[in-house]
This record gives sequence, C-alpha cells and structure tokens, in this order.
Amino acid sequence: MIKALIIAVLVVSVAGCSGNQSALDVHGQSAVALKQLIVIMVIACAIIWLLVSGFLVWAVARRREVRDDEVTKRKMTVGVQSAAIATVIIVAGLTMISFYTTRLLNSAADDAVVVTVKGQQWWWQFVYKQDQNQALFQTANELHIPVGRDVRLELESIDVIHSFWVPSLAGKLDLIPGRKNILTMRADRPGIYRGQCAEFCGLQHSHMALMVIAEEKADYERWRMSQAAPAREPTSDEALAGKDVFTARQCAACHTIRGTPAVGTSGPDLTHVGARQMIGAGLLETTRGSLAAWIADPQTLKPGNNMPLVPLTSDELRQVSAYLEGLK
Amino acid sequence: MKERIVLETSRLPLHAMGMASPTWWGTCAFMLIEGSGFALAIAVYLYLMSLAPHWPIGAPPPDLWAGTWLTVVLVISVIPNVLVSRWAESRRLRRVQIGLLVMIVFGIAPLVFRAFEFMALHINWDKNAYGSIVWVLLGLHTTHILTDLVDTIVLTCLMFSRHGDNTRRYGDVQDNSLYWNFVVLTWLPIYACIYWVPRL
Amino acid sequence: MTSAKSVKLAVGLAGICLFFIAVFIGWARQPRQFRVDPPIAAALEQFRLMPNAISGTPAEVYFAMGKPYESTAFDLSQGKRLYAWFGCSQCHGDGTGKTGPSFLDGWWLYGPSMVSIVASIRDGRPHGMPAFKDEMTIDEIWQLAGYVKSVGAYSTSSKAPSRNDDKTDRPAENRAPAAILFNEGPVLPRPDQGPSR
Amino acid sequence: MMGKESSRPLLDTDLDDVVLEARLAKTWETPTGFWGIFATVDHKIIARRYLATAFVFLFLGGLLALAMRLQLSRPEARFIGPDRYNQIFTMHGTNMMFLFAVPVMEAVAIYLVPLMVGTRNIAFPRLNAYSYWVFLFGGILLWLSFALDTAPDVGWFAYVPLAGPQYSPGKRADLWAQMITFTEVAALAVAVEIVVTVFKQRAPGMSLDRIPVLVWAMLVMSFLVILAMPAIMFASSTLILDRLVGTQFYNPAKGGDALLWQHLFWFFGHPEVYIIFIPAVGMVSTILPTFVGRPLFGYLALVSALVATGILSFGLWVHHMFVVGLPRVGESFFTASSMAIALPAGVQIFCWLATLWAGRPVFKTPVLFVLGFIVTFVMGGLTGVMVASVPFDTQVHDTYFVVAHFHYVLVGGAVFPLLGAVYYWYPKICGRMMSERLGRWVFGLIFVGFHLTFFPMHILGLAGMPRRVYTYQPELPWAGLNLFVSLSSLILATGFLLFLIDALRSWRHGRPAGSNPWGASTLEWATTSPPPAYNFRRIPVVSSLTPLLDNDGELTVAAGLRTDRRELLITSVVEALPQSRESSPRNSIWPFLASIATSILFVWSIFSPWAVVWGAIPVALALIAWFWPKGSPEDES
Repeated sequence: MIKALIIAVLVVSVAGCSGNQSALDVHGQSAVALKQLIVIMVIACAIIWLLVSGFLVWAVARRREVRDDEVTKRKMTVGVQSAAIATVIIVAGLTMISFYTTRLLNSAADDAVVVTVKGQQWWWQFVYKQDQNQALFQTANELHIPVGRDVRLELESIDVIHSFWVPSLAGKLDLIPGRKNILTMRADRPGIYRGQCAEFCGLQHSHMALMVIAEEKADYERWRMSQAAPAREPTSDEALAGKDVFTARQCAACHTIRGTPAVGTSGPDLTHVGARQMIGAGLLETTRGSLAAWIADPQTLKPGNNMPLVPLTSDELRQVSAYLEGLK
Repeated sequence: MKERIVLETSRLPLHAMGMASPTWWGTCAFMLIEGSGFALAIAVYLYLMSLAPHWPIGAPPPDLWAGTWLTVVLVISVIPNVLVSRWAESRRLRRVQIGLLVMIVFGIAPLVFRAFEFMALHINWDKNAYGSIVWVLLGLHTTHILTDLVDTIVLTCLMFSRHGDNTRRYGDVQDNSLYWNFVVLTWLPIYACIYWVPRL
Repeated sequence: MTSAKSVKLAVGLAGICLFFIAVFIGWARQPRQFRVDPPIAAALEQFRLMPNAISGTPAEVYFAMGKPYESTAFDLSQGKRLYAWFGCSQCHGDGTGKTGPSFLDGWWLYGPSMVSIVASIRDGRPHGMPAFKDEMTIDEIWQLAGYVKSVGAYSTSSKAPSRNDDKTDRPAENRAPAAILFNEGPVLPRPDQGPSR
Repeated sequence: MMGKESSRPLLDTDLDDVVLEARLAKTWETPTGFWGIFATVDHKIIARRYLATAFVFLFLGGLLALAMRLQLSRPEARFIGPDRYNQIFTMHGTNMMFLFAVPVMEAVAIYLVPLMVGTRNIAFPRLNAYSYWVFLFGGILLWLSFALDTAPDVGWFAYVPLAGPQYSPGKRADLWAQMITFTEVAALAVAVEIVVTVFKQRAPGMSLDRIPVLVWAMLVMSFLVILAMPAIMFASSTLILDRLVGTQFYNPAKGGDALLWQHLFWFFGHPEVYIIFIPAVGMVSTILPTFVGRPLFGYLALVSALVATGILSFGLWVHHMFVVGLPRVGESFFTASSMAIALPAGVQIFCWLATLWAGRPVFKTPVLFVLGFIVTFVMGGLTGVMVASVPFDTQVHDTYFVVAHFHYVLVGGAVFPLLGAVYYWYPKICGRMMSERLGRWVFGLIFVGFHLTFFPMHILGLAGMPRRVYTYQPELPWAGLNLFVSLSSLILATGFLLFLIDALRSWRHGRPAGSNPWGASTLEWATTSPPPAYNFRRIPVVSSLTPLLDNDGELTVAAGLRTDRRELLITSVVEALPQSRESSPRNSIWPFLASIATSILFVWSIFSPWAVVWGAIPVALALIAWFWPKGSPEDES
C-alpha cells in the first residue's frame, strides 16, 4: 500500500525540483506527450499492483479452513478467468494508449532547422547545414535551436554506437555506424536542456553530455551569425601570445580555429569555444580556470579520452587559456 | 515408505530400438540444436543480402558444378544409409559392416567436392560480409560432414570388434544413419541458399 | 569419508591459491596507461641517435616502463588511430606504400628499431617525410612507431590491432600481413641502406 | 542371457529390502577419493557441485555489485577508474547471467528432475559430468581474466562495433565471447539430458497430465535453451572470427551491419531471461501447495501458461532495440507481442492467488519467499508492460528505470523463488533442516534491502540517469538517491551473507530432517534425505499427480530390475508405458579428460584459428575413448 503512494508522490514531486535532465521535467513537444503517457501508465500499473497485493494480503490473512469442494473450485475458476480477461483488456488498453502516443510524435515539418549530429568517442559534433544565406559551420557539445520550430537532427556515428537523448525535449535515438537516423525535436519554452549519451560507448561514456539551448528566434539568428564568423582577433597581448602558442604547438594538429592556421579536424572546432557553456562534453563550466585545468591535464579529468597531455610551461598555459576564453 | 509391487518388468528387453531408445531422442535433440543453428546462419545470409545494394558483393555467384556434384553424391548416399539402418534393425552384422564401409566412402567423397567448392566461391572470407557468411555456411556444413564421417569410422571399427553383435550397437548404427540423413537434409537449403539465391 | 573430505579441501585450496596468484599477476601487470607523466614524456625525448641518424639508444625510461609501446594492445590500437588521424595513409597508403615507402616489404630505409622509426616521425626524413615534432606529443609518436612496426609483422600476434571497420583490404596487423602479402617480385635495384634515393 | 534359469542374475523382486539396498548401493555407489571426484556420474553429486559453484559465482558477482555501488555513492567519486569500472559492470552482468542464473536453474533441474519423475539417474550421465567441468572451466577463464585485469569491458551484451575488432583492443572481448561458448556447451548438454530424462525415463503411469509442474517448467526451459543458445553461439563465434581472422560480419563499410549483432544477441537474450524465470514458476507452483494444505489450483492453466510463455518469448526480442531507429510498424508489432506475454504471467499469478485464497498458508520461510516473489514480480512485470510501449521506452531505455525493472523480474522473479527452493529442498539434499529463525531474518533483510535498493532506481531512471556510467556530475540531482541506494544495498548484502551462514551452518548443525519434513506430495520426498545413490529401491508406479498422498501412504512400485548392473526403466513419451530396461553408464574419467581437451581447444582458439584444426584431435580421441564400450555389464544387451 505504502509503495503505491510513494510512486504517486515521487512521480509528481520529481517533476518540480529535478535538474534539467529528467523525463518528467518536460519542455519539448514530444517530451510532453511522453510524460503524459508515463504518468498514465505508472498510475494504472500502481493501481493494478495495489489490487493484486491487496488481494494477496486479504487471501493470506483470512485464516479460514482449507476448502476444496466444488463450490470453491467453481468460484476460483470464475475468479481466475475474469482476472485473465481483465488483464487482456488492460493490456490492450495500454497498447492502444502507446500506439496513440506514437502517432502523436509526428515527423518534422519541412521548414525545420536541419543539423547533422556526429557522435564520436566521447563528444558531440553539430554541423549546421547551409541554407539560403547562412554559411556552413560546426560546433561541439552545444546545440542551439529556435523555440517553437521543428529541428530535424540527422544522427550519424563516426565510431561506435551512441544514443542522442535530451529527456526534457524528446525520447532517445541511437547513432549507428553505417546508418542514418532522423530525430525530430521542438522546444516549447526557451531554456538550457542537458542531454547525455545513453548507449554504453566505452571509457568515457559517463562524460559525453550535451547542452541544448532553446532561444527566441532573434537570439538564435544572432547566435548563428556569430558562429558563422571566423574567430575573433585576440585583444590582449597575452591572448596574442596564446594564439602563437596554439598554432605553433600540437593543438593546431587536431583543432580548427577558423581564421587561423589551425586546421586540424580530429578534435572539436574551437572557433567560438569561449561562448560555450561547458567544455569536455559537459565536464566543466567554461571559465579561464577550467580551460587551463583541462589543457594542463585532460587525462586526469577525463581518463582515456583522446586528447593528449601537451607539456606547456605555466605562462604558455596562461596565454593559451586566455586566448581560448577570448574566442567568444 | 512401505512398498507394494504392482508391476513386473523382468520380461522387458534390455534395449529397445528406434523411438524407444534414449540415444535416439538424444540424437534428435542435438539435431534440433544444429538445425536451429543452420536455420540462423541462413537467416543471417538473407539478412545481409537484404542490406546489400547488389548481391553477391564484389564476386560472381559461385560456380555450380562442384556444389551440384556434392549434392548429387549426398542424395545418392541416402540409399545405402537407409539400407544400413534396415540391416541394423534386423541385426545382420555382416551386411551392416559392409554397409558402414560404403558409408565411409560416401562420407569422404563429398569432402573432395567440398575442397573445389571453396575455390568455386571466387571470394575470400575476409573480403566482405558475403565472403564471410558463405565461408561460415560452408565451414559449418563441412564440420558437420567431418564429425559424422569420424562417427561412421569409429562405428565401423566397433562393428568389426568383439562388441559388435549387440542390440545397443545396432541402435548406435541406426542413430548414426539418422544423423547422416540430417546432414544431407541440412545441406539442401544451404545449397539452394549459396548457389541459387544469388542467381534469382 | 575423510579422504574425500581432504581431496575436496585440496581441490578447494588449489582453486583459491590459483585465484590469488592471478590477482598478484594482475596487480603486477601494468594497467592501461592513459596518462604519461610529463617527466616521463620528457625522458622519452632523450634518445641519442647515431651520426647518420639511422639508429640509436632509446631512453632509459623506455626499458624501465617495460617497452610498452610495442607490446601492449592498447598502445598499438592508439597508434593505429593516430595513423589514421595524422593522415599517414596519404603517402604510405594502408602500409603497402604509395609515394612513401611500404612497411610490408621488410625493408626499413632507416633500420627497423623503434628508435629510428621514432626519429623518422619526430624529426622527419629527406625526400618528403615531414617532422611531426610539433604535431604529436612524444608518447603519441612512440605509440605510432610501435604500430608502424606491427604493420610489417611476419608472425601473428595477439597484441597487434585487428581489422578496421572501414574499406581497407590489407589483412589486419594481427594476421601477419607481411607474411601474407610477401612476394619477392623483381629484384629492384635497392639502394644500400642509408638516406640516399 | 535371460533364458538360462540357473545363473539368472538376481532380480530385485525376490530380495528383501535390506539385502536389496546393500546390493544396489554396491552397484550404484561412487567411490571416494580422487577417482570418485573426477569420474562420478551420479546426478546428485554433480548437481550439488553445480549448485555450490553457481552460488560461489553469485557471491562473487554480489561483491562486484557492492564495488559498483561504492563508486556510484558520491558524484565524481574516484574509488574506481573508468577502465576497471567497465570491467566490473561487464563482469557483474556476464557472471550473473551466464555463470549463476542459467547454471543454478539447470542444477536444480539436474538434482530434482530424475527424483521427481521417479528414475535412478539422469539420461546421459557422463554428458552431465562433462557439462559441469566445461561450465567450471568457463567460469575460471572469466574470473582469471578479471584477476589479470584483462576482463571484458564491453557490457554483458558486447554491442558491436565497441566490442568489435577496431574499438576493443587486446583479447578482452574474445575472452567474453569464448566464455559464452563454454557456458553454452554446458547449458545445451544439460538441456538435452533433461528433455530425454523427462520424455523417456518417467515412472510408469506418469502420463503427461501427472507430470509435476516443476518438471514441466524444466522441460520448457530445456527447449528454450535448445532453440535459443545457437543464436548466441553463432553471434559469439562470428565476433571472434571478425576479431581474429578479419571476417566482415559486423563491418558496415564491407556489407556487414552493427544491428545484425543486436538481432542475434537479443533473439537469444530474451528467451535467456525466460530460461531463468520459467523454472522459478515451477518452484513456486511446487512450494505453494505444500504449505497451503490443498493441491495447486489450475494445473492445466499453469502448464499451458508455461508453454505459452516459452513460445511467445521468441517473438519479442526487438523490444530491446526500440531506440535503434527501426521502422515504426516493426516496433508496434513488438510492442503488441511484448504486452501479450504479460497474459500468461498474469494467469500464473492468478492461479497462485486462488490457491492461496482457498487454503490456509503456514508461514514457513519458503512461503515467505513465495509471497515476497509475488509482490516483487508483479511490480517487475508491470514495469515490463510499461517498457514494452515504444514511446515509453524511448524515455527510459538504457536508464536506471530499466536496471530497476530487470532486477525486479530477475532477483524478484527468479532469485526469491530460488532462495525459497533452497530452504524447501535443502533437507532433501543435505538431510538437515535450515533454521526457521535465521530464515525469517534472511527473508526480512533481503526483501527490505531489495526494495530499498532497487525501487529508487525507477526514480533515478526517470530523472535521466543513464546505465553503465562510472560516475555522474555533482550538479545533477542524483547524488542523494544514489547514496541512499548504495547504503541500502548493504542491507541486501547482509541478507545474502546471513543466508550463506545459515546454509553452511545447517550443513552440520541443522535439525536432522526425515524423508518428508514438509509433508509434500511429489516423488522426491519418497526417498530418504539425502537420497541413496540409486534414488529408489524399486522404480515407483504413479497413478495420480500426488503419488505420496494416494493409496494411503503406500508407494506402488515396479519390480524386476537387475541389481548387478545399473538399470532403469524406459517408458513411452505420452502414457509412460514401460518399454525397456535400459542400462545407465558407470563412472568414467573420460568426460573429465574430454572437457580438458575441449577447454584447451576453446582457449587456444582465442589466439590462433589453427587451434580449431589441431585442438580438435585430442577432443575426438577423448570422445572416442568415452564412447568405446568397456565390456562392463552395462554394455551387454
């Protein structure tokens, strides 16, 4: 009895105070439909569980004499048959609700924003498609989407199977190498929604998070324009020295900063890394200190990830982190 | 607990043949295991074919002659196989011994053709998924023939030994011929799958 | 019955000490190295080359670490990833050689030892081999060198990387590719060993 | 042989009980010492070993679970690194599914099925010995790899391409795949033995409608094993081929497909979890009537529900793949079939409830575990119905909601009845009772510990915590619940520890149990506790579903078997009419030697494909020596 109450109370309470990565704190069109389905099913099953456990407690607590006569037999047969029929009805009902919800999650409208999502071992690459006038650009671990407009994500995997999941907006969908899956999402309210890889993909599966930032149309367009632009020129001389260190040392071999000689493609595109919420796929907030810590020793913060430990002197480290933080 | 004898069983035979012998059922159970394994392998073949834009990938369909000759030899081998089973049923030791020798020959002949079949595939196992599944299908069936050939050889030695004239041993000969029929039976869908499906 | 008990005890004890021996070996064995301490990385740089830059002595620390870069599966597979990431296949193909030399024909222009391969990668070689000194960290260079040696393997190895999920046709490094693809071919006028050609 | 009167071998008809027992004991006994240990073919000795080994693996797996809970108790904890944690959770899953759950259910079958169908030994007893050794060597291989820090780290399902040749360096994934080969060979061998024992060695008169429900459950389990295991053997063998000789089954760039692995694995995976659950249904249906004072209600309904569950279990494997992007109509079919399997489970629950309703339960420990099972399994089944819906699954797949679901149906649905079964049959296996007082504490701790540990995981799953993460960020709201779960897992662990103490203590100090301490009605209670090597002095003749209750406590038996050689009755499949007096093989060292040769072949083939060619020769020689008649009385006929 108490257990069913706990289910109901917790289901409702979690909705309020959860962080922004919960299937019950929903702000996306499909996630809202899914939450309704979850609540209906949880309550229906709680009631069934209550009935069954209630009957069990009653049947056990009756302390009556053992009865094996025909009347009891017939009563039991009728009881079991009706329970079986009830099960058929309930199961059929739940199946219908499930099919109904599936139909609700329709495919994207044709004016949807198209973004290619490339999952690779342990970070997310978002490639914004070229449409009429926007130049092609890419960013990492952060997906900006306009509020109220469909977003069509083309999911591709570079290496192993990952799973793109932002619970507040939509259900998850796997990225399978050799196949292309399409996921449709639409945010109803502006906000920052955290998502995480949901299919075990190796050493750092735990730190493969992404941020979806839903913003009003104007902000979104402004963001797109800024992302399409090449990197800002460093203002302070410390940042300038940092740029030289970046291009001279191993960093340029893996990372791209548009507008500088750094054109490596195996690591994330850092053209506007300073503007991102988090670095290391949801590992640390983007601050100068976290950038310095990450560059100084990526293997201690995220053991096994593919960024080597580049030995830098302390002032080189200060300069590079100043330069990267400036790349707004 | 107190006991009351209600059934006299001393008249029963020490070993009943066919459906009444546990080894017959054991052979059937192992045939069910291997049968479901072969069915799965063919299902994987068809699944990979459904994915490929054109099938077979990067190779011509296998040449027919080696596989067809092997099928003919296998189908013909069923005749002496059934005869051996019948002679074993009627416990005629001499005929069973000769029959088993013939079955050894019928066990080796397909392996000769099988060597040519692997060459007739015109593909290596590591070239692509088509090569892999075709080599695995052929490899599985080759192991199937080999294991039953070894069984037949051991049974032949047994029937020539002092243990030969014994109902249980005739039961074993029957189980072995039942298993050989299964080896031939499983080859037919694999033959159709490897040789004729790419030509459809 | 006591003999059965004692036998069971003996078998049980054997099992337990087998397990503890394995635990000790597991503990003694090097767990996978994700992070190379900067001092060790610096030490890895200090290998001394012969005057003609063909061979030399690896750093002491390389032996102290138990020569991991040519014998641990994780480092070799990281080497294979670096081979793909740093575009080595543009000149060396999948190891069979294009404009750059092949690793499969058993002929090492600068000697087959790890040190000379690391030197070739780090400092580059004349006739087109770029220096990766500022492109890769030293431990990555060692990992890549270990992988390059495994490409030319003549015997199967359980530590070498297996095939890739891509279109390469060459047999994988763990299947002794050099032995499979070995063909004497016409005797080419091989330059004697040394940095000519 | 039979015709000559004078030297007619002594039949058991004209012998009184004491002489008969002495003579049968001499024929059927297993000698002590090394020879006895490695050459025994007595199904009871082998089953006891299977049970002991499986429970050792259970406790080792439990320690792994505690290590995982320690690492997850705090956000960004640094107790265990990612590489070691991935090995631990893979080992926990693989060990629990392949080295504990399936073998322990088969061990119960090996011990009880011959006794419950009224025969003297399992069919093909040497194959039974062989299967135990292969299972043991497989378990040792896996745990040695864990001790050597090279344990598989790709999850108990080893999805390709992570477990494939490119992204899983070294031999870790191969060890996993080869361990599958070991355990599947053992499981298939036992399944064949159980099928043939139930079909051909039932006591005369035990027609199909008089077979105990537990034996039906074990039969259905065996058919599931026979039809499902080839899928995983094909999958694991092709994975080793991909990694060793470069076949391209799972390489999308060369015509292969990553989803091929998931289809093959889960086509085996879902029947596997029913292989673990269906024997538990048999155990509950056998324990309940004994403590309720009336026969089981709806025997026919229960048995047909068992068979229906078995058949349906092959039709719903795609519900593990709802989020890989399959066409929607395919997913809807599998939603319907996954929901449909709730019906037979429902019918079984209702039959048990009806039996309970019409009887007066006596609250001994086995019944406590049955009640705990019903409460827990119904909740697990309901969450199962929830995750069968595609949209629901897109939010909870690969999260801790699913972790909670399958622990409810596996620990709640199979381990609870198993613990009840241990308390119920321990007197029969060891001759001594387990203590009731400790039993109540064990049940209380395990039941409370289980729900406090696994119920909050539903909430963690809905709060967005994915599976198989070695750590999580401090700013996420999961820290509190994770700490709570980690602490309550200690309660669960104490419960299991107490169970171990009770089991070991009762081995020597338990109250001696008579042959039928619970007053049960099935044939295994007709023998002494523990049963003699030959099980029954004379093979029983059955005339109803409850042989010990009819003709007022007197056992009707068949006579006429010889006592100087190991003989048992072969009966027809449907009506169990006697057909022949088949002999049962004596002890033989060859199964042990054959299992060593097989293990060498399997382990060697991890490193070189030529192992299959050269390694097969010693295996063939051992099998030939095993098969070759030794001229013992069992071979004449």
